[in-house]
Amino acid sequence: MSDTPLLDELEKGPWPSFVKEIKMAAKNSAMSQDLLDLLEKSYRDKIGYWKHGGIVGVMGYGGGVIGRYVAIPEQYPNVRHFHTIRVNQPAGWYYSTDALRAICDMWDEHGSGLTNMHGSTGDLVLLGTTTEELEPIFDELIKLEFDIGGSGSDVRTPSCCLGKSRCEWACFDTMEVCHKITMQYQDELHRPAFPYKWKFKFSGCPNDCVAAIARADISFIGTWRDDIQQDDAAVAEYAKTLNILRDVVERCPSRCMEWNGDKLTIDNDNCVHCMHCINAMPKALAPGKDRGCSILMGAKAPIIEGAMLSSMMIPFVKIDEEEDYEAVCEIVEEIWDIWSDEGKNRERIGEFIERVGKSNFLEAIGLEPIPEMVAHPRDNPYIFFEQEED
Amino acid sequence: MSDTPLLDELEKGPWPSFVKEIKMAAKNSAMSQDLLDLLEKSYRDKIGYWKHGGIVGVMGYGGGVIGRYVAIPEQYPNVRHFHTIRVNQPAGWYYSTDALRAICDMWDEHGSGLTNMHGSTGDLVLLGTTTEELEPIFDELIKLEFDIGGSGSDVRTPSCCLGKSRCEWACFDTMEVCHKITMQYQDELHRPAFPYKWKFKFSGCPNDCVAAIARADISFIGTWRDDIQQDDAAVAEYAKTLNILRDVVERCPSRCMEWNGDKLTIDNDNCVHCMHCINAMPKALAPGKDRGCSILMGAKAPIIEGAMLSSMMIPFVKIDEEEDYEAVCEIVEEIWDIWSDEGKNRERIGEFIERVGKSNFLEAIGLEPIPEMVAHPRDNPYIFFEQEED
Amino acid sequence: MSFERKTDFGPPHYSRFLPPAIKANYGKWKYHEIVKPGVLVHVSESGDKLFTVRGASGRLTATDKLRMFCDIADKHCDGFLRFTSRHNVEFMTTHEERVDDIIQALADIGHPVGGIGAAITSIVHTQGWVHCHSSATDASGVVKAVMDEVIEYFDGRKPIPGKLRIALACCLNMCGAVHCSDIAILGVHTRPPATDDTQVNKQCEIPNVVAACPTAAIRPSTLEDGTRTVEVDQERCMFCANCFTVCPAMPLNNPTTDGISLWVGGKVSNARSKPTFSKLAVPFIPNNPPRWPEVTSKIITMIEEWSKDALPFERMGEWIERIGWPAFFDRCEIEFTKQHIDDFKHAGLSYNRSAHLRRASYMD
Amino acid sequence: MSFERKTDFGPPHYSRFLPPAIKANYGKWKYHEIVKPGVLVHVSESGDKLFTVRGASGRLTATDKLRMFCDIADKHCDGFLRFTSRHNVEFMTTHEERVDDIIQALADIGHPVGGIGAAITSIVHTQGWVHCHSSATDASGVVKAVMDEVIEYFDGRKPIPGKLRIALACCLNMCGAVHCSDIAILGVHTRPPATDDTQVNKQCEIPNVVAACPTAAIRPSTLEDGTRTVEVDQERCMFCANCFTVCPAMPLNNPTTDGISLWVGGKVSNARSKPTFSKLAVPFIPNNPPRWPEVTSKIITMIEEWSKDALPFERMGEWIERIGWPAFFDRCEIEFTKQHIDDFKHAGLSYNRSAHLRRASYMD
Ligand code: SRM
Ligand code: SRM
Ligand code: SRM
Ligand code: SRM
Ligand code: SF4
Ligand code: SF4
Ligand code: SF4
Ligand code: SF4
Ligand code: SF4
Ligand code: SF4
Ligand code: SF4
Ligand code: SF4
Repeated sequence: MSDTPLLDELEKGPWPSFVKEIKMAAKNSAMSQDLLDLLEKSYRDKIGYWKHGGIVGVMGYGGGVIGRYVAIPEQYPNVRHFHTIRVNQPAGWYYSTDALRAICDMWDEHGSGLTNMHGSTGDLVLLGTTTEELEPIFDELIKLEFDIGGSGSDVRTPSCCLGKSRCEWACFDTMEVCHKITMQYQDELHRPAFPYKWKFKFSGCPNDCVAAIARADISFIGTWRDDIQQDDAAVAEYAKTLNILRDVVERCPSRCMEWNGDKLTIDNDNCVHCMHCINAMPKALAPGKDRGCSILMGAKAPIIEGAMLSSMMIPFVKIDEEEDYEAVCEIVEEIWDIWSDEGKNRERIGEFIERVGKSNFLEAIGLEPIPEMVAHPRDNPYIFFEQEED
Repeated sequence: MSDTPLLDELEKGPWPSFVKEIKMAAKNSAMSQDLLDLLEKSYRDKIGYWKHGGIVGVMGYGGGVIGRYVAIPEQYPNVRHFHTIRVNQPAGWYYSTDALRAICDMWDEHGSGLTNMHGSTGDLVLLGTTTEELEPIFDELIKLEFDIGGSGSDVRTPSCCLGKSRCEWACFDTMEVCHKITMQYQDELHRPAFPYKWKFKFSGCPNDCVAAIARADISFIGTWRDDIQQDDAAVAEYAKTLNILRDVVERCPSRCMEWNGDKLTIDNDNCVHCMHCINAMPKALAPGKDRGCSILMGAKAPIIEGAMLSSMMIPFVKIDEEEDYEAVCEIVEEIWDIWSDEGKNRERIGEFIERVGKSNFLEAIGLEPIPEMVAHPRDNPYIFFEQEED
Repeated sequence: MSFERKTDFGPPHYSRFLPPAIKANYGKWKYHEIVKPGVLVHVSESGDKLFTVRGASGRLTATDKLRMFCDIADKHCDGFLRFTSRHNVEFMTTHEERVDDIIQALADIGHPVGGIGAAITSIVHTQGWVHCHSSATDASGVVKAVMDEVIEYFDGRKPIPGKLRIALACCLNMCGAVHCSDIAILGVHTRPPATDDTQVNKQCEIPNVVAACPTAAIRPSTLEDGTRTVEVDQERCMFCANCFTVCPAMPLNNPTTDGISLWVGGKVSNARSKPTFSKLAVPFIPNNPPRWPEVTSKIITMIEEWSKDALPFERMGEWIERIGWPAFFDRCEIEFTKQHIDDFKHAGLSYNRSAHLRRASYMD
Repeated sequence: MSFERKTDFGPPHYSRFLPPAIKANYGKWKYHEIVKPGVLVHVSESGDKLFTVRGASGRLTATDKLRMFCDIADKHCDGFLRFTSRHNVEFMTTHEERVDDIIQALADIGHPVGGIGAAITSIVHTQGWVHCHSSATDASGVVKAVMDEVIEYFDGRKPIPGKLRIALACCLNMCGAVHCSDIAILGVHTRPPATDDTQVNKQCEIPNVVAACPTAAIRPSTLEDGTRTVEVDQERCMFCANCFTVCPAMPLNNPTTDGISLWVGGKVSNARSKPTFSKLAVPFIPNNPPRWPEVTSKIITMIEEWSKDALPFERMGEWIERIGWPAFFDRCEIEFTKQHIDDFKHAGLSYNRSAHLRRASYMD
């Protein structure tokens, strides 16, 4: 009889089975074998058996390794240590098979042979190794020209949608900006010195395929400022199969489209750049040609003050242009200074902004308040009037 | 030259002038004359000259009189006292001229001759008298069969829209229920014993002509549960002058109407009872015949926790029926008990509900939670699971 | 209670005051129509018709004026009249031909007729300098100044798309439903209380004063001579005057720094959109009696912009939701400032947490 | 830094890993089409076409499997491949005829193809019992159990109205964008920490622990023998485990009281409606490994109800907004309980503050 009857159940069925993966790795790795057996025990007991990680890492880096230890090392000695290494993925998660095979070889030698492709922040996650292996692994990574990602109170590994590489809607060069930022802030990425974590995410358009607005402290979301590009012949083609009135025009959030059965008219001044009509008719409509991005800030998971989405800070900037890019970096650094000075321990920037007040925050970083920054103006009368000399 | 050049400006113009009213009263009342002069001074100095009121009242009553004293009595001795008496208005603000003239006569004799018809809670407000006159005034009021309204931490004078008396849409008898409640809670109205004020308001339908949802601790709003009454011939008549598609169908919040240019179809299961279509076509549509009211709770002005609107507690009750009326009163009394025991000083019921949590509040008063009570379920995961024995 | 005197007898039953036609048709009304500006007709299932004429009121009314109203009611309305929830006065008759007589009689005593249907009706308001110690502006005077300017929207000479409700409260206590008005006029103080340290302990209960402050700006303190008083953290005070409400020794009234803020887009009815709060439009306009011209002109601009663009029935807030707040500020030529961004308890929920943006000046 | 060793060199530049057709058409894509389930074609301004095949992934991947992916990429895709933001694997080719070969090759190693367009794609998830100390449930196992059941919505056999994103996080830290998913599976603890008083002061910084609690349930305390520790107010604890994150001596994991909650109606994209949070659907389902049948069946019900009624493109949350929350609970046969009513900081804003109501069972 199998030692892992419960997990074996999860080898069945059409979806790729993680149990098969662990078994595959277990063929060459005692560590993965212990993981398998431990996981079976978890399935039996309905509880995890991992202890809090201590601080482990590679020399010169303050983050990038998540320490992990089993709670019952006597029974599962091979996962006594089971640390994770976060390897900074290439922008857009493209790989050559050469590079990927090299990482596999390295990992079979020094680790469990198990990975996450990828972690939810975006890193290439190498799952399970020992403290002793950390330095050798990093030595190998240097040779492979792969650096380590972020963890702790630092810049976390930035990530982006594939943008211009394969998407016609990318309004800025997400992969290039993501890479540039990653390179520029290597020190901040590798040496935690902030009140808490800081995540950069870049999506090429408001579809937000990297969920930047939901999970980045600073979210770059592509947009445009001229008219939607429109090909009337292609619209007519869609009209044959698509209910343009019901499924496009009536679903436009700003109700700025008209369809007379023949001709589609967009009141571009009132378009809120939601992407819906473009998504519905990709051959007929496209974002304008004058493209850039909006910058929003403050998304985070619930702990402590409740989950937040990023909120609008800079409605439009042409970040692909060097000058604008640098101006944005200056603002980012300014924000880091203020947050580092005045942020509380474990206070994300979104929480910080709410605590000090968005207007005060804007003032501190030198941005003018504009109505685009709010869903609506305040509805309570508790206004702090500034007391200039009368 | 006039002594009141600034106020005289406000005698001009088409809108009824309060200055004229004060001058009218001043003809017979030294108190009103002082008020006029004092107000001119306020207009000049851009500041009010009233002091906090002390506790004044009539014997046996803990509220209903707002004490008011001028800050500079030497200059304006006739408004040294300038108290307000809140007289409980008849439901619906209907008067016979006899009753009204009698009040006028009494007020000319014992007060300033100035009134507010009415105060924003609903009372007939007699504006300006002295402490000495209070008892005589009440003696007169007794004769006129007008009682005093609420003030302080008590039940405030209930008020209602005119309901069935003149409106085809009234879904319950607002005036009768308002009167009944007022009579039933005379003690609570006249003797402040709550943590803070408690306001009852009754509107016969969701148009809410007495703004109950915005300013009553408990808001009764009429509604119906069968189908909207529809007269197709009358709809056709409206179609001649009204753009039914744009102005009715497309403005229905639940989008549950259809108009094919000829026939109007309402999906009554999805109607949210907003009243819009009925308002737009009063001759063609009317609330159903199976009528009752929703009960909502917690509205208040901003101080302290921010303004609140009332929120849904009981979606439907046929309050005109004695049994239901009594059940509602029982709930109200139950709520008063809990709030009196556990409410903080100056904590309105809306603030209390938010502080203890709406679910706990519901549990305490014995109501089952239902999704109609919320705009949406919680979006944060901070759930208090109850710890029954495992 | 040990009184001989009658107490707790309550208001007279309304049935004593209902006109005969209403008594007869109570609960039997079938539909209504707007006959002309300020005049309604209600038709009963029985076929009876009741005409209502709505007269303007400044609310603050002398007994002599009430007697004039009574004269009209005696002459045309069987001796009955009523007031509305927005303080107008209504005269009802079953005789259509009396309608114009009533209108004329009201005109004769200076009360125009209107406020029904898609119109501006009278301004719900409060006491101001006439009666309240707490007021940051006057009430009746501002109302008069505004209504004089918008009278044509009341009496029907200028039609508007839907109902437009204006309300005024003279301080943050917001007596009246100011917080849910199409346009709200709100008196604001803009300086912290001028605490009279010698009086606090005499006139007020210090723990109540401390608890009264929404932003926790107040804490107990002791003077050098041992007198107990309170100290206000000036940075945290947002001038709500709640401390003054519980403690007369902490006045906020000030001739130069008190004034008016304007709010827009609130509503109460459930028609179409849900009831909603008014939002800040103009943070501060200094008091400028007797006619507050800056206040009236801003209000007129907002009404005109709404009125020329809104769809039928569309309330101010519904219109703004449709065109977007940036367009509202732009069209009404109101500057968007720091103060517009909420910083109270639920502030974060008012931030724009989307990439939805209209094209606008920021794009240049 | 005093290291000889190279540091801070960053990730390799992506350009090293782009397939030639992408390099040539970078920024020049014109439009795309869905060729068939799991297959996209992008057409460039130059006329070039690039076919993408999206393969399912369980995310937890052995190196040997990665090598199999590499084999496919070497054979059909010039030696390049990529992963998506939801952890699927993508193979790109300019040769349309290779598409089926790729699909077959993926099938051979157990990876179905799909997840494009109006489809369910793979579940963003976290570590669970495989790696994290904090987890209230497993991650990979629940994901596998759910995806096995909904595979036909992934591979296109069952078409659905729009995109449907499922995500899983094994504790309230919510690694991954669980809080904005059409359906979110969230591991929850339901009992307070079992504080080990002898260890708190040794392993943790007490002020940090106290500050960590969102509901201020934790306060410092001292045992009789003088040991400093913390005390948890059981009434205020809502089991978020944030104390455990900062202090290992306060574990919450528990075999019988840990489990799963389900959330619905969140979204990230700005398409049509604004991004929004997921809302509570099912507060608690006990862990039932290996296949969590109660979880999968509830999810299937929700998908089916949405799928049969939603309009094209309409996301789960948009659909619920249209039909109303009462109808959602009713149709999905989910009981509405105390727990569904928010009681955290902004709770009041989630109450129904209107008289808008649909006809429903409450009416009887
Ligand atoms: C590995 C990963 C989950 C995964 O399986 O993919 C992960 C794993 C952990 N996260 Fe996370 N987080 C991961 C992405 C996220 C994300 C998603 C994202 O980055 O896009 C979030 C939500 C977004 C955000 O940042 O708010 C996230 C929100 C958290 C939080 C809550 C932070 C907050 O401010 O609310 C914590 C708690 C903490 O920081 O102490 C946390 C803490 C943790 C820790 C370190 C547990 C702890 O308390 O020490 C987990 C280690 C698990 C382990 O043993 O491996 N993790 N974590 C993800 C990182 C992989 C990578 O580098 O690519
Ligand atoms: C007379 C009246 C205004 C008017 O001109 O119509 C009025 C006048 C005062 N109100 Fe009011 N309130 C009046 C209706 C309201 C309303 C409207 C309503 O009842 O529909 C509200 C908003 C709804 C609500 O209750 O929240 C209202 C909310 C307040 C508040 C804030 C309460 C809160 O919980 O936020 C206060 C402050 C307080 O209670 O200390 C207040 C306090 C006061 C005081 C007693 C001032 C004070 O702090 O002591 C005012 C006395 C003024 C004076 O000198 O005459 N008044 N007050 C209204 C009562 C007349 C009547 O009985 O008919
Ligand atoms: C007389 C009065 C009730 C009373 O007991 O005194 C009343 C009477 C009527 N209201 Fe009202 N409403 C009255 C205050 C209100 C209020 C309360 C307020 O303004 O403080 C509201 C809520 C306002 C808000 O939403 O902010 C109100 C919102 C409505 C609505 C909804 C309009 C909308 O589109 O939002 C209607 C329907 C309509 O007119 O289309 C309505 C309709 C009506 C009808 C047509 C009902 C009927 O069938 O008789 C009545 C006459 C119409 C009119 O005045 O245009 N009544 N009505 C009040 C007159 C006040 C005044 O002197 O101007
Ligand atoms: C490959 C990927 C980006 C990447 O860099 O990896 C991607 C690629 C595309 N997305 Fe996406 N999206 C990807 C994750 C996302 C995400 C993020 C997520 O799910 O965590 C979102 C936000 C989801 C949300 O709102 O919760 C996302 C929301 C969209 C939308 C908006 C759909 C909507 O109606 O809300 C579109 C437009 C559409 O499909 O109509 C879109 C459209 C597209 C297009 C058509 C863009 C294009 O022209 O190439 C791409 C293929 C369509 C497809 O998969 O259906 N993509 N897309 C991601 C594939 C994930 C996967 O393996 O399934
Ligand atoms: S976010 Fe926009 S640009 Fe980026 S992949 Fe998605 S659809 Fe394309
Ligand atoms: S992008 Fe969105 S808002 Fe703009 S026209 Fe298209 S559907 Fe309307
Ligand atoms: S609330 Fe409804 S029932 Fe009452 S007067 Fe207004 S429209 Fe008529
Ligand atoms: S009452 Fe409102 S929700 Fe109901 S059908 Fe009419 S417009 Fe629609
Ligand atoms: S709003 Fe303020 S100033 Fe005006 S009457 Fe009410 S409490 Fe007094
Ligand atoms: S005015 Fe308001 S905020 Fe300022 S101290 Fe007084 S109570 Fe506090
Ligand atoms: S969600 Fe919680 S349990 Fe799961 S990986 Fe993140 S921190 Fe660990
Ligand atoms: S589990 Fe959360 S709520 Fe409970 S004590 Fe710990 S930090 Fe506080």
